[in-house]
Amino acid sequence: MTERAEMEAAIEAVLFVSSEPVPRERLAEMFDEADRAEAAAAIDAVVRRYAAEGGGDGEGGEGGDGAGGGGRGVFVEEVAGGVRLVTRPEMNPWLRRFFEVTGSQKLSMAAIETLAIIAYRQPMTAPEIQELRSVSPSGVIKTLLERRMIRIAGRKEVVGRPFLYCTTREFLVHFGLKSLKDLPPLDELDEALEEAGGEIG
Amino acid sequence: MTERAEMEAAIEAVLFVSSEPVPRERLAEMFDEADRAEAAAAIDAVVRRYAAEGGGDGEGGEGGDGAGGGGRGVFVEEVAGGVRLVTRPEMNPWLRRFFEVTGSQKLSMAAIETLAIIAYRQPMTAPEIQELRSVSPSGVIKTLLERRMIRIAGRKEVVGRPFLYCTTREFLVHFGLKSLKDLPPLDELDEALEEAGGEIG
Amino acid sequence: MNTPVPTRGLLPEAWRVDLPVFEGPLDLLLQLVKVNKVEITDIPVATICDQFHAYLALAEELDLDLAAEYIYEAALLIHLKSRMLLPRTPRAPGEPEEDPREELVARLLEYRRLKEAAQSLAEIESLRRGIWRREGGPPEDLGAPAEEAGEIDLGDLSLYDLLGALRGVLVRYDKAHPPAYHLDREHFSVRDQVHRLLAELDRGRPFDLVADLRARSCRAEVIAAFLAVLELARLSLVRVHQTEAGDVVLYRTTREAAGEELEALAG
Repeated sequence: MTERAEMEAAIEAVLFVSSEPVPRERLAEMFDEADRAEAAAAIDAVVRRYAAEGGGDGEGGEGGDGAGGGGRGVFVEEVAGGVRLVTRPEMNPWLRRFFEVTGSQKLSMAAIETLAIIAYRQPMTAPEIQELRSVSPSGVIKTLLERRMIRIAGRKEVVGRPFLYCTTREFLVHFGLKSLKDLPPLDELDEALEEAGGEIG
Repeated sequence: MTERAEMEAAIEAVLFVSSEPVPRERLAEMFDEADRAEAAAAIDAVVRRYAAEGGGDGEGGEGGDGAGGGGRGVFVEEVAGGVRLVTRPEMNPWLRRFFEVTGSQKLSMAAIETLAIIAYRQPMTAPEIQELRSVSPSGVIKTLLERRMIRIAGRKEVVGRPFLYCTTREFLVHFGLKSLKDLPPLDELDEALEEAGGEIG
Repeated sequence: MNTPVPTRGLLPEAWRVDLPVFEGPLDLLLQLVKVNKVEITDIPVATICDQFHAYLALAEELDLDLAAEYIYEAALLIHLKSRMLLPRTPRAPGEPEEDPREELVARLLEYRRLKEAAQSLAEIESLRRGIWRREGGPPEDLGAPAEEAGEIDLGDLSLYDLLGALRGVLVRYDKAHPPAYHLDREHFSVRDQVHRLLAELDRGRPFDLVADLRARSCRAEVIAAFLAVLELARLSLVRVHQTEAGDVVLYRTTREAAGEELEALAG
């Protein structure tokens, strides 16, 4: 039987040291069978702890231990079937200034178009993608394979037996999606986009 | 002029990202001259934020509104070189447990190369693999056997009668292949990715 | 049929100053639909076709390297334009007559949907580019697996990784074991080269050795051919002569090759 506070501490520590998203079940498995329900609640508590916005709104009774009030630079994001601790996107300018980093490589529009086609219609072959975009995707597919956004998922049983491509877990992480179901629906894009933006902020 | 909450968030983000201790002055230097005194106070606030002890005051809210009070798994450590965010030593048993339970699914480059050699040249013996990689493959062969990517398929009738290794059904399933014949030849992918890049003139 | 020479005057004012670059012919078509303020479902084919060609002409003038797909699409448009002029045959009594634009419309609508999806992904990406992870991996002294460069989670391992790994092994192996030419003899035997050279020489034309060696497909074949020349000279079947210009010329001697001499050559 583990104390609730101890549970939360353990969960926070694990999230802190893990660089990959950790599935909630794996976090819960650290604790005894009997504690699993409590563990789930503890995970939620840690997620909410980091979700507290800067400016100390709401968390009124909290001033005492110095935990609330101050702005948060990190948050727990739900992505690719797990949770992970990362910096809030708004911190980017500060981090770049501190670590003296310039520009990270962004996917080209051609790459994102091809990626979108694969994401929504997977598995897809290169000829099928070419059909949709009217542009040969071969160079772009190579980039996407190298960036680990897509993977080869077998061959299609048609003439030429072309490779089939699917998106990867890295794709989900890159775009902050919990799963493929989380992709913005093709028809309600504007709505979904607002949601995705809100989730990050 | 930077808001105090923003300062604390930036400091937290930098401490989170950095694996090395950060001198307090370097943290303060992120901000304008005029803000330095405030920055020093902000650093202290972040340190205090993480100093909140686990078993402490917050326990009361068991309903789990998660707004702090829960145990902390990380803290800001003052070391010679400055301050850094690390897991609390008491968390070590939990971390050990977590990594024990989950194990690693990571394959080293050596393991991936060995798997590639076996896949394309099977059946292969350890000495033959060593000839190609000039490194003894015994450790990675064990890993690949444990991961059920390869299996022992008999012995080769040469001096020492070494084991012969082949890939498994799981290997095919993992890579979405119907049979080994579906493995792409070394240059097929290059061709698939480079052809059809037709340009004018 | 007569296609009018497209002029840049057909293009929107802004494009004449700063020609935009598109993701492909469909992207260009979508933009033309947009600037002309027409419906995708009711495209004025002649206008759009002329503007498409005007864009291509201007792009060529500006040395923009447009992919062949643009040319293909341009041809499709001309074909469509001509079909629009033909009388249409009704599909069946009572049904609406066929619109030759149907296929183009379907492609454009589909592409527009995916383009919108891509744009939303791009926006998500630019929001998320500001997210940083913690440096350094999990602590190894706590039983966390050691992190090393290039390692990949088994779940994420793909055929592409496997191929890359195999290529890496082979490149390193080749570097450590520079190919000795005897390995290549399987493909390019000295004997074959002797026969080839004799056949060439028997045509009676002056034979430029350097040019011939340059025409070989790879180094292994060059080596085999060169060894063949040495063998032929040793057997006095050819004479090697260097001209004043520096060319190396082979001449056939009058000696006839004995079968066994050639058979004895390295296979």
